[in-house]
Amino acid sequence: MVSPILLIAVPLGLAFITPLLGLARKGAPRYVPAVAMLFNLLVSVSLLPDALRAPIVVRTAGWAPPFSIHLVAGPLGLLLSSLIALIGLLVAVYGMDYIREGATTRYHVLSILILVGATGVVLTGDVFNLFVFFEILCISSYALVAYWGDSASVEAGAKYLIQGAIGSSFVLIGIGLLYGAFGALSMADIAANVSSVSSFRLFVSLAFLITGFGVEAAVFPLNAWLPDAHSSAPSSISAILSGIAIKAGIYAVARVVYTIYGAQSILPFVALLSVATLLIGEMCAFSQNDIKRLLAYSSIGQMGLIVFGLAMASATGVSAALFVVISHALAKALLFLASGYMILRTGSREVSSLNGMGTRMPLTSLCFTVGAFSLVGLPPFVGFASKFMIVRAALETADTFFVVLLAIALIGTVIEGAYFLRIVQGLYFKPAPQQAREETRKEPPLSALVPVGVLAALIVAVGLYPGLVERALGAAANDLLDRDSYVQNVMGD
Amino acid sequence: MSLLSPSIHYVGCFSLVLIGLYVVLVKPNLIKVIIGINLMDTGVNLFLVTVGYIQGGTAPIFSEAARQPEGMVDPVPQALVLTAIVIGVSVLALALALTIRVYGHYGTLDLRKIKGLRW
Amino acid sequence: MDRNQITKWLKSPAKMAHKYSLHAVYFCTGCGIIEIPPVITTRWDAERFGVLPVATPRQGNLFMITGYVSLKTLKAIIRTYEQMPDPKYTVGFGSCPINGGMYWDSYNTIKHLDRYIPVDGWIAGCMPRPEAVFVGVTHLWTLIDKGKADGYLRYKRYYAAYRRNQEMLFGELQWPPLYPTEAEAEEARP
Amino acid sequence: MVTRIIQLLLSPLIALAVGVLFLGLSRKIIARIHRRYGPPLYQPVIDVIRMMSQRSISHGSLFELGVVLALAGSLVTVLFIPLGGTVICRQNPLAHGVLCPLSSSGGLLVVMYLMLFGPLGLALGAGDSANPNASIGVSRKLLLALAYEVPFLLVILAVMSHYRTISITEIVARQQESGWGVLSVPLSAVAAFLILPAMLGIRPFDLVSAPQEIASGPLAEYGGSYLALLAVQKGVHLFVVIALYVDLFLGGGVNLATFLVKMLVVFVAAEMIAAVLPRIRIESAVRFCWKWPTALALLQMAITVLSKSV
Amino acid sequence: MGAGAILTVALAGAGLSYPLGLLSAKVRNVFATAVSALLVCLVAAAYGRSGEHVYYSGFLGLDLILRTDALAWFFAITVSLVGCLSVVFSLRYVRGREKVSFYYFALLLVNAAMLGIVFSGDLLSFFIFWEVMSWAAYLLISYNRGRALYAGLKYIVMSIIGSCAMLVGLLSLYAAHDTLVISELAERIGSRGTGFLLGVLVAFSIGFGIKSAMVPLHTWLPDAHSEAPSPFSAVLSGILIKMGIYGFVLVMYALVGLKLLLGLRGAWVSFNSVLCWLGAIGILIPTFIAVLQTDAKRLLAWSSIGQIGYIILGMGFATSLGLTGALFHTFNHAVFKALLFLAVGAVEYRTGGVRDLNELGGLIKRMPVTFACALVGGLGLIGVPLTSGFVSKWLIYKTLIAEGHPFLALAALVGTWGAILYVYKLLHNMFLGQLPEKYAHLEAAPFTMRLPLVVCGSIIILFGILPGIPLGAVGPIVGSLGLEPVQATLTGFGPQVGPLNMVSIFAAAALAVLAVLLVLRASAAPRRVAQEDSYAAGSPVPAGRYHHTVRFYDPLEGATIGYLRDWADEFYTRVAGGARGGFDGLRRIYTGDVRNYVMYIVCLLAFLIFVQMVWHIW
Repeated sequence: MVSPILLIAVPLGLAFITPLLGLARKGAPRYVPAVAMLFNLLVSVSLLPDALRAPIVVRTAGWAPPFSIHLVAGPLGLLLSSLIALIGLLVAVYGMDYIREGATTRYHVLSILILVGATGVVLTGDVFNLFVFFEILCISSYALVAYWGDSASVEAGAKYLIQGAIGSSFVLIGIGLLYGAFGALSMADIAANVSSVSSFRLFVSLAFLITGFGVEAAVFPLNAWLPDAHSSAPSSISAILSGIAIKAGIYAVARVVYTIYGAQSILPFVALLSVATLLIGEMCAFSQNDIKRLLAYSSIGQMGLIVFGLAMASATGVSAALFVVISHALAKALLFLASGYMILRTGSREVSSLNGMGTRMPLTSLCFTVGAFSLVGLPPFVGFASKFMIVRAALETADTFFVVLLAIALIGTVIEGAYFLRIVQGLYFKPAPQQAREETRKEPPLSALVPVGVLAALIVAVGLYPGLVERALGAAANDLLDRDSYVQNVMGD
Repeated sequence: MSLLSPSIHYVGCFSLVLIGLYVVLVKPNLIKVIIGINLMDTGVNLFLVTVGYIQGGTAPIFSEAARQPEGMVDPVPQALVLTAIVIGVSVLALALALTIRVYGHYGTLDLRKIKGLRW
Repeated sequence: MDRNQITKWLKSPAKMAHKYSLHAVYFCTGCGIIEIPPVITTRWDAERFGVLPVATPRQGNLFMITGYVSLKTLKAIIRTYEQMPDPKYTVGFGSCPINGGMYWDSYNTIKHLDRYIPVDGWIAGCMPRPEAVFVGVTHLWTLIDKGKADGYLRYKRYYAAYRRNQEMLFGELQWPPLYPTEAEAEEARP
Repeated sequence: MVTRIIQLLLSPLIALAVGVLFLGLSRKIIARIHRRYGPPLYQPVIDVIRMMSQRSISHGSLFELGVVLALAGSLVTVLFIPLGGTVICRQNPLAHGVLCPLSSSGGLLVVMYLMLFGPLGLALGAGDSANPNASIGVSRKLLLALAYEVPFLLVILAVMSHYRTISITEIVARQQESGWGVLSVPLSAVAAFLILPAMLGIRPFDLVSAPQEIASGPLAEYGGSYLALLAVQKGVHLFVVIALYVDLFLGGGVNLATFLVKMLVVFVAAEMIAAVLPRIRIESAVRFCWKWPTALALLQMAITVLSKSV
Repeated sequence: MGAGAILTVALAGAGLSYPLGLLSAKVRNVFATAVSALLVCLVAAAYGRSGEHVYYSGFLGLDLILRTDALAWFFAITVSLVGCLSVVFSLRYVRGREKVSFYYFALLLVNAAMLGIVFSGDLLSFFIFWEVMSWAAYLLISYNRGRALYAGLKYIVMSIIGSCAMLVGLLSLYAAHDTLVISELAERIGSRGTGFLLGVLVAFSIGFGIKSAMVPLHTWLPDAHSEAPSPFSAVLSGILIKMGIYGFVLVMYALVGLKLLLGLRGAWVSFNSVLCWLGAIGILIPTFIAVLQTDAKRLLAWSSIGQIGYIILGMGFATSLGLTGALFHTFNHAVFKALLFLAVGAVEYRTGGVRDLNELGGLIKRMPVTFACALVGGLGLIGVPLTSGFVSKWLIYKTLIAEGHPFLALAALVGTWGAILYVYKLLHNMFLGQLPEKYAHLEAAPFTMRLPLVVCGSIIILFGILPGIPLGAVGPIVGSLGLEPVQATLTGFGPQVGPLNMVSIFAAAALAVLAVLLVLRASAAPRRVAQEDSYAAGSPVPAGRYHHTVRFYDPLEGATIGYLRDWADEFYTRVAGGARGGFDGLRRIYTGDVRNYVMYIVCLLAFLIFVQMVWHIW
């Protein structure tokens, strides 16, 4: 059996030898991310069946968990790391041709680092290590957001950086408080002792951690950086940020709330926040005119849905939320990747510039449509299954509070339908802008078509046969909710 | 080692954090904001060190056999702080680099004028 | 009804019905029409003879041209006449349709109406009194009885001539011929 | 079977004869009220014969078909209306002297729908005549129908609710047992009488075929035999409407003679009102129909519904 | 097995039509026609079958089931018939336009999804097919571009609202009873209180009401029906909105059941009566709005809303007579509305897209078959005797009178008069009157367009004279829903329902027509005249400019136009406009100044701590 630590070590090593490869052969670096992520994908998927039986705990330096830095490759971690590797692989393939200008080698290094950071976040079992991986993720994304170097991306990068830095400081304060209280950094260890400390002091640390990680998770009102960053980054990076980075943030928040603190009682409050996030995201997206910004706001809305599912604190709710994580990662990555070449083609990010794309880039438009339909939640795409699960979970709580929130959340779905389907109409049924009338049909290069097509195929496949992920979802939800067995597994022997 | 014990260390580091936060919230100059972030970072690092510090403790090195672990300061926070400082420095470097680019594009560092992205 | 009447009814009901059901199209071209309201209302009550004004030429069988006929009006008169279903009877009312009357020297008034459409009878006078109208109607009855009110047949028979007269006046007519003219008939005959 | 066939032939013939007679009567009545001598009673017959002998024009097959539809529809309607006679056996009114050949094939609802054929056929034919006067006339006709149909439906519904049946024979039978409808649903009877001129198309509601404004409206292009048939249709329609009134409110007739007498009374009353009124405009007609008759009929219906539910 | 095979054929047909279209247009056309015709045959062959079987076990932990029974068959035959006719009609209609393969794909997909809906044995597959139908229809509505885009968007947004409500409803049922299989739900449904049941029914009613365009949820329909391509308008109006009716029947009768349904009443109102009154309002107001329309398809669209009112009115009464009438009227309306939309489509096709009622006229001279069929359809819509529409409307009226609701009956009957007004306006303004000069040399509609029209027309007449044929199929449905089936004979009804004998009416009418025709033959043969030869006070008539259409019902318009507005639509539009403004304002919280953003972060932190201090949430 391969050790999960390779999931971090190998890409990290590859990231650092990439510049050297670049020195040796000019075109080489652009293949490295794909290789790294292919490796990660294979390893995570092969580990997943084992993890479903029992989490794989990896200790470094031979110390037992409370003292060492350790990795916990549970069902949730490996599920997410597979997702990260999958999206990462597709984006890496896409990035081969998409990134032509600028410091390409550094782009590839940083893109690996983002993914490594995200993988680390979902696999680690140590709070401070979580912070470190988080910073790897954040810092490389600050840099990548500013990759194009034009005024918008630089500004977005700077703003993202400022907010991210504040968030990191908060996380650090929270970790400090935790360490002060328990003298330990292992999540399992803290979780085992959490009830032994008076609640207010703990709550302050919880508040700091939620707020700090929440910045990356884009929960309202911490999400102001998101539309800027997602819209200004290169589309491949937008796909990673939207598909993976914020999921890592939400994973961190969930781990903190569920596993470390077991703070189920603050969840109604989180549910309120989530519905606010959802509505604000969808409403802002509705009146957007910039396609990437629109997609970014829509991500906020979807995050609201995920947090809503998580806030139900029931097995069905959490697994529904994780299903939304998967469906949103697939669909949003698809949308960003597809729109990337459309934007490149038209040179404009106006929604109206996508008009008539259906004849100019038919396959890309088709995939875009699949993604949009999936996000709106239309069957037979994966978005339907995930939304169906969310609604089912909310109604199964039989709690009036959640039913009312669900009704409000469904308004968000309606708004989402309105703006996405307007874009789809534009793709196929609106005349192309004047200057583009004479353009002939021209698809993006294969390196872009393949990822987009694979994503679309996955959306349809999982939508038609949700059994593909369903088992992993249940186990992952259990991983998150069942503190005792988590503690036992990690501290066990 | 109580959190709210009347310890000047905690007051000091949290005032640093608050001063930093104040600067970030109030000052419109991007450089000043970055300075504020750095002040916060420093405060947080100080706090981390303080968490592991024991009044009158010694370095956690078993140089003499008589030394008991109880008298030693906790080494873990110091390791954490080292990491945090490294991270802080890299963020600072990136921030400053971005600041230069922002100035190049906007010709100003006034955050009230750097509003190309909004809504 | 006397016995004579009944035998007539039995012999030719259509003719009798036409006699006693003269639904009139009053073509009010000039001052002549001023005498028609008394004719059809309470004072003289033409309805008791079956004479009734109708709204459109399609419904009537009596065509009364009441007053002078200017060139422009003639066009409408011809059109209206042609739209009436056969059998139909035309009566010129007053002296103007007969010979131009007081407009005898006008450049724009028709002096001989019967050159353009067949006229079965004339009621002279300027104005003819309502009594004269009744005299005209009873005269028309006798004409119908004798089969002499055959204007519509003449129109059909001599259509080419009538049409030529009309075209001499107006040039090319705006409507197609009602009956096949000689030229057309020749064309139709291979 | 033989009775049935005889009835089938008889009732349309009665309708034809009486209808045409009524047409003449109406002209005579109006003339007398206007202090004229007036045409003979059989004048419509002369007119019809005269028109049949004229060679009509045609604008197309629908132009002809419309007339056929209108007359045939009106004639068929007659078959559903009991024209006098007493019901002895409820289950089989046919065998016992009610002159209503098709009483078992529908009821009031069918009659209401069949009464559509007249206006509809005329409207279609007139539409095909491609004359704007005809179109305006049809537009007026349909609007007027809508106008009087609201109170008329209320009246019919009130009667049906009162007697809890949709069969006319049944309604007639119930009236003969327990008093006329004009006593049990008086306001409906008044409302129906108010809209009677509109349904008959006589003054003050003759705006559909107003000869002076729109050249007799739907009939503008009709002449010859078609006009003759339409005149007959008008008579039959007259007959149907008045027969319906008699059946619904005056208890039908014990036999055909009483039935016709009742019809005559209703018709003469309606004509006498018509003779002294001028023509009103379509807007006024609609406003009138939706005001007084509707209010009365609504009131009656409310009373009926309440009294039945209590 | 039958349902599975039918759905496989339908879905495979839809899926294959697109790639085939890329190969060859002709092959695709033949294929699409063949598939839709095959579907009619397959569905017809499934008559009388019943059964359930699982076709997909374990979709999100639920089993998906197909079910065949009388109700499903009745709707399936309607769907496949109208679907087939519209495909045949499309052959010429869309030839030479853009995205034809896509058009066929979407059209066949909509039909397949509708078949899926009616054959669904559980609510989840019902919902899935429902959604597929919704989005496929949205793509087709948008097909015409221009204003169609707005219509499509409006449709899909309202449709999503309805789906959300339905989703809540069906998952509430799942949460309560732990199954979504209809037959199992029907057994367990009584175990919860009436309040819960009412809530679920209201949620479903919103979904079904939006799809079936029940007032006041109808506002998507006029836009969508008028802007969609005409063959698809026929599908939309003929069968797609009937899916809402199917849903109502399914949920109200098959699922909740009669006994529970009638128990849902308060002191003053019951669920049924609310539905009935909505139906009555839906008859009255839309009918008269239809009278005022000048766009042929918009007129028909409003008329569809009115006719749906009849169906809901009949269905809402929960009596066997009413339900029979409603189901029969569902079929009838599908046929004659499809016919009318296709007829308008044929005219639109020949005149180059003109459907403004003020610009057409006299087309009977050029397209006599189209007119004749449209006339039959229009008469059916009015409900003239000897058309099938009469029998179904008669049943509905009879219900209203028998149940003692004269005011509802008044609404229904006045609606019929409104129908006369708009049907005549439609026929007159398009086909009668003066033929404009520009259309003087118009060709008749092509054969593939006339064929569906003639088929529909024959069905209307046939079932009008022999209503026993369709009523024989409706009877078992009513029986299976717990009501006593109406005793229908081949020609109408016996005395226990209220005597109605269509054949004798037909015979009498035929005799009368024959007699009148004989009289006409005896008189002189008429002389055909040209349309210019028309009475105009002796003036020559200008060719084709002598057609009275503009403000055809002027007095009515003047009197009622102030009241006959689409209040619901205005309200929704205003809400949507307000929401847009609100959304735009809300965006302003992202001010662009990073210090504000940091402030938000700090505020959340402070707020969390504050909340904990005050309320001790943890």
